[in-house]
Amino acid sequence: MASIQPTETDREMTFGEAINDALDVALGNDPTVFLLGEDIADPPGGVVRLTHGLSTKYGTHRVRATPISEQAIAGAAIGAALGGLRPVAEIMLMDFMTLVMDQLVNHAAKHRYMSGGTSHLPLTVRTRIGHRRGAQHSSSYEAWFMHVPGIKVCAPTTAADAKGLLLSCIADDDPCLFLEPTPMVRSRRRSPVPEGDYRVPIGQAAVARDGSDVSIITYGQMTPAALEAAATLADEAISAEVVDLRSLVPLDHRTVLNSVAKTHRAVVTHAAARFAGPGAEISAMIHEELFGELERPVHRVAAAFTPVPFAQSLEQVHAPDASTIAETVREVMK
Amino acid sequence: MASIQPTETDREMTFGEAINDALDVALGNDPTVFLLGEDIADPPGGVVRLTHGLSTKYGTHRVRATPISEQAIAGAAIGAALGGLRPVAEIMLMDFMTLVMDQLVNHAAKHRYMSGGTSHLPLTVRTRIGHRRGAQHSSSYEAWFMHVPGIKVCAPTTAADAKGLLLSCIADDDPCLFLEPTPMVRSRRRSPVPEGDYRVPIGQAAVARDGSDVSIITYGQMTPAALEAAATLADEAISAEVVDLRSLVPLDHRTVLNSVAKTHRAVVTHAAARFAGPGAEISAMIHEELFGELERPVHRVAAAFTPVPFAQSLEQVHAPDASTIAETVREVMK
Amino acid sequence: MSSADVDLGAHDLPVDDLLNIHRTMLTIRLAEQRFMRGLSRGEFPGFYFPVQGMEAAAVGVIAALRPDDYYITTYRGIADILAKGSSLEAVFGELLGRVTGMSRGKGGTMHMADPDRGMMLTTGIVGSGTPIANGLGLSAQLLGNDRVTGVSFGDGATSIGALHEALNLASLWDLPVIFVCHNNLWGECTPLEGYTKTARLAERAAPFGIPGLTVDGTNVLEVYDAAAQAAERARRGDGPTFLEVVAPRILGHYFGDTGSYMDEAAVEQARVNDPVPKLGDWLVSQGHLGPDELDTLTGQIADEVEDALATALNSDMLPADELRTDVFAPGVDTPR
Amino acid sequence: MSSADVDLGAHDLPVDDLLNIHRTMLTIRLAEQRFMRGLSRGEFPGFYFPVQGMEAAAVGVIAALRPDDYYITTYRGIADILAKGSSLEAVFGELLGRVTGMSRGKGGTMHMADPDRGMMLTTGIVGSGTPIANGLGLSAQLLGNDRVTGVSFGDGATSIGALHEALNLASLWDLPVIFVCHNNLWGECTPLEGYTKTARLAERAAPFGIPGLTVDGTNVLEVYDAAAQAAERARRGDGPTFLEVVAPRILGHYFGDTGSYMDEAAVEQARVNDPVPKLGDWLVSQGHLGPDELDTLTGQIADEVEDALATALNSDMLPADELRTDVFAPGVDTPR
Ligand SMILES: Cc1ncc(C[n+]2csc(CCOP(=O)(O)OP(=O)(O)O)c2C)c(N)n1
Ligand SMILES: Cc1ncc(C[n+]2csc(CCOP(=O)(O)OP(=O)(O)O)c2C)c(N)n1
Ligand SMILES: [Mg+2]
Ligand SMILES: [Mg+2]
Repeated sequence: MASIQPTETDREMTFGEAINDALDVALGNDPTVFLLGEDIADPPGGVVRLTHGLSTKYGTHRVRATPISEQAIAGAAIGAALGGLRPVAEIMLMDFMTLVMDQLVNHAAKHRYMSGGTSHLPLTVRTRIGHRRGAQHSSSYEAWFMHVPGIKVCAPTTAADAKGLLLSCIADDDPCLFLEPTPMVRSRRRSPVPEGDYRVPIGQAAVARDGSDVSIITYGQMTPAALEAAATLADEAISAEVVDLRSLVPLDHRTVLNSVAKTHRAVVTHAAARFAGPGAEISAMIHEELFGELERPVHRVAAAFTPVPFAQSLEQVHAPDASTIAETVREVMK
Repeated sequence: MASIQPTETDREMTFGEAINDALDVALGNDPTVFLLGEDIADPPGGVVRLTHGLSTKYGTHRVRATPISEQAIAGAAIGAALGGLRPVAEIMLMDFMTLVMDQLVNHAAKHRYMSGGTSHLPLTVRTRIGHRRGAQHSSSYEAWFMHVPGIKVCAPTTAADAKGLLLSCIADDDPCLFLEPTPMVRSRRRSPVPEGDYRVPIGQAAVARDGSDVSIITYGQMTPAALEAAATLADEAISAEVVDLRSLVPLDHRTVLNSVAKTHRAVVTHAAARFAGPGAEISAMIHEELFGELERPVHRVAAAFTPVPFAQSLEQVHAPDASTIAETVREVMK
Repeated sequence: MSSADVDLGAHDLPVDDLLNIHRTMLTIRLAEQRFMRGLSRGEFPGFYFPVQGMEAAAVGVIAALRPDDYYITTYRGIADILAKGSSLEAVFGELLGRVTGMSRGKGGTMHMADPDRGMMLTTGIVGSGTPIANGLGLSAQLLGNDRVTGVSFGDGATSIGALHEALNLASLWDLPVIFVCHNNLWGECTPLEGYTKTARLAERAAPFGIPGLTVDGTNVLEVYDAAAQAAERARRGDGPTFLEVVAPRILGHYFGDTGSYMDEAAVEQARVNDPVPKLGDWLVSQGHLGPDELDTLTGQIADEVEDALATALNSDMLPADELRTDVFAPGVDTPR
Repeated sequence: MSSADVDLGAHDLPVDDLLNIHRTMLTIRLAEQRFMRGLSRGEFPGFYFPVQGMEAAAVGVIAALRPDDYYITTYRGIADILAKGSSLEAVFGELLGRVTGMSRGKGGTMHMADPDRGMMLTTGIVGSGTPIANGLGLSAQLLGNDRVTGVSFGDGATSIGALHEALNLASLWDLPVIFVCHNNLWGECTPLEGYTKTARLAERAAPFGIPGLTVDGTNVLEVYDAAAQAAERARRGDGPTFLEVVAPRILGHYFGDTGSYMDEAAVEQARVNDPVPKLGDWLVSQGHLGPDELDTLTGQIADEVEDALATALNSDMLPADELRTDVFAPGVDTPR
């Protein structure tokens, strides 16, 4: 399952097309793969059309639209995995994951351990984050799942990683949570994505931009902002390395620590709240592992500790962007 | 609402009796307070008898046994708070909180913000943690709630704090989560608890033991272990200060930082998993705020990243105890 | 076909009440049309869940309640909210995220609360309002007042577990709650028969011993009568009612959804049954309203709508320093 | 009163099957009694949820299933688990947290899984097994085999939302699932009438178009017949059944709970209807089993139980270095 580098056979795809393609490849290659979720069958093929065409191609027995019953969806995925299938469940938004915490945390994540390794659950849950539709449709709770032993968490940024990680999740023998940031899903930008059964290993970060002065650690929807900040800073002669974690569990400590050991300065940024967020673990880890090697304390640039506001005037300042990241990096470079 | 020091009118109580007393005082003083939860009415007055006698004293209209319907319980608490009451809901165990995440996170925690401050929810949810009954009855997910803007989190250790914090939660105008560690609830040890409407302010840590060499930061069920470790270490001429956080949200940064600024060394310990746990925030915060002032990196002593195992041989080594804490402190003192 | 030859049946509601009901329905219709026109024209950004076709379903229920009764609604809640007495300014303000919004713009489209009018909470989570309604009902019971709580939810919400927990608890405790199922025959892009075999959704209430009524949601008088009966039962202390109000969806799920997946004939039929002209025409046919009066009224309301929208558009959004307020009670030391 | 004069009715099950059913029920009874004796005497630490009185409810259902059918049970699952074919060694081992336990002691009392015998999962969360059962049913449907899935849950679990979501989905998809409600009339310390107004719990299935049967859970033959009918329906592809098996609780909720809050006369009546002697006596009265044979059998099983317990007690617990295994597949870099 080594990371395959994009090749001649790449195709230009949007993030959304890459997800659709991954599901298409999985359904095509493995008869035990099936999808379930609200409104995922044609029409409409998903409320944001990520599963468009798949029920037409593979049948509604394998691409199953469900009632609005998140607990039933998660439970059915667990049971189907127990029965030898590889379910890919869609929970429309992270905020609705609140409804499946019992199924996912108490049951899916703990099952391998509770069964002493005699049974396991190869299931994937896809969900969207960062939707920007007010307090109940926009939340980022990935930190919760990082804290749950037994579930892997992937948070891709690029179309290629979206495809490669999703295929890895589906082939994985453990429960995987796959996060799809709305800004990426909505983006019309295309980039090269390898054809076929392309896999990106779960648990490997990517250095999205090389740099030597400071490390910006991020994932998911914030990676583009981090890259934009790095580009701006380059003009100011600050060389920022951007580490795109891609997976939150397992977390690729090595890549993070290698980068910071080189730069001696780190900024961690995400769209989740700062307090007790993913960046807390990353900051603590860096400080603990590279004690005495840092020029400056790790800085966290994250969302305010508030529900996501609706008014644009507030929504705009709720989560970080390229300029707040750049500002913090300048601070750290002082 | 200043902290009242224990006085002549103290009564010796167990942790459980202190909770019962707090509920009794609240029901007695405020007609808008009522309790709801599974099996909380007499008999049996709660599965661990924490509400024993209260339905007999105040009536089953104010101490309401519910069906096994966690979502309905949480929802009823929210609605009753909207209607002008001060509900105190019991969710039997933290593991069952997984069933109320939508109600608590999407609705209770966000309501004040979403209503632009025109409406708020004075409600309390009590739940037990650290039950030691296998993977689905023993979990510590307090880190999740720390990451949810809009809900306060209290985690007392002593009988007096249990009473004082619970009364503060009930009187508070925001949703409060009140954690009751099973080891404390089961303990038959009695200690002085002030009579009457005793309040401990939410958001104030306590220095449970003074020391000068190292700070042990903890809360809830781990405080006794930290104190035991400190006592052992005293014999080795290591002076450990123990900070009992008591509240996780708001977190008393000042007391933590004052202690570590003095000792220059910190160990954070809890029974929740280490990775992305409460200690991650605390460690990150200490490193970020006291950069350059620490002799050694903050060490986290926490539960293994596994579901809680059943076999005693594993359960015993799953979470820290006095000896693993002491060991880590010795490490930090090197 | 026209709705002119409609027969809403006899009714003993005072004419003034009938006219008020009509005025509210027409206001909802015109406010919605105006707001969506603004969105299509790019006058302002936003998102919106249309209620066209369910004005009677909403207003019929709430007209049967008292002003001090409680209500909980959903993201598709504008009809409920205006019926419950919120001003157009407060609604538009919130839809546009302005300080003049009922929640100062912090809640927005899916989270309107107007506690002074008994509109206690709007949820964006399918089905989640129902357990909360029980709590409001319980507060009335414990405080010894006779307020009734209504909670509306879509047909799709009947697939949500929380609703069933709520029904059991409401039944057990005889709570003064009306569970109002706005059955528009669709949950997003999935038709009712695509997600359940239950023929009549009100049947779901039966095992809990809760009366389950099903009414034509395009006939506001039929809706009113059923709701009045449910409210009376609740106020008497006899407990909850499940009221299924069938009002087929006319537009897409959200503004921008063309509803291309919907059967055209069915949509056409729903248009014919459009409850707003149906009531207007009936009022005219009964002589309660002159044809000219209807036109005048329409113009008047359109002006009010325009004014309210202008007020909203002319008002500010909260300044950035309000980002961190309202998380907790004022003065609480909130994490960064 | 004695249960000797009991009439279980005529039955066309082969005598060998009847004797096997009885043997299983007796094994469950004796295993439970022995384990609880060990707990009371302090022979070993542990906790336990007794099944006394529901042996017929469990065994009657599972006897009507095939060995390769799936089952999901609860913390009160020992009868289901032994009926499904797990060994006494594997059960005792797990109850005692030993490596010889079916999950090597990691799961324990509330989390037994024996996938080789189709016992796929035990949940400690009330009601949570039901949506999972649907997934197993779906796997059979999609893989084109005709396995049936049974899932047992308590009467108290009918108050849980997830069950209703599961019923709707099972109905919609015609899943081969039997929802087995073990109605022992109590959820912990709360009696059935304390938490619902539903008179007959099987009624809950009706709105979903699912047949709801209620049977006397102390009569194993009645249970068997109903389960056989449900299994046949499921295997035919006609979908789920809700099977309410009424078997009043005889003991407390957990070992150590004296059940002081239970009505004594009702408990006494439940003892009279104890399904284990009832079946034994009936077998004797029918001439299928000599009275001596019953004694011999009892002694034999008691010995087996004793041996199995000894095996469990003599085996180790996992060493500390197994703490961190089995979180993920082997080789995954697990956080510390
Ligand atoms: C629990 C949950 N799941 C999914 C969604 C996404 N969603 C929003 S509206 C909707 C359809 C709801 O249908 P229905 O209840 O009939 O209400 P309607 O929109 O027709 O008024 C869905 C699935 C949600 N908001 N909440
Ligand atoms: C969701 C949930 N809430 C509460 C509990 C605590 N609890 C354990 S058993 C039980 C009673 C269950 O009653 P019932 O479903 O009738 O099963 P029985 O114990 O009678 O077999 C309760 C409330 C739980 N395990 N899960
Ligand atoms: Mg609908
Ligand atoms: Mg029971």
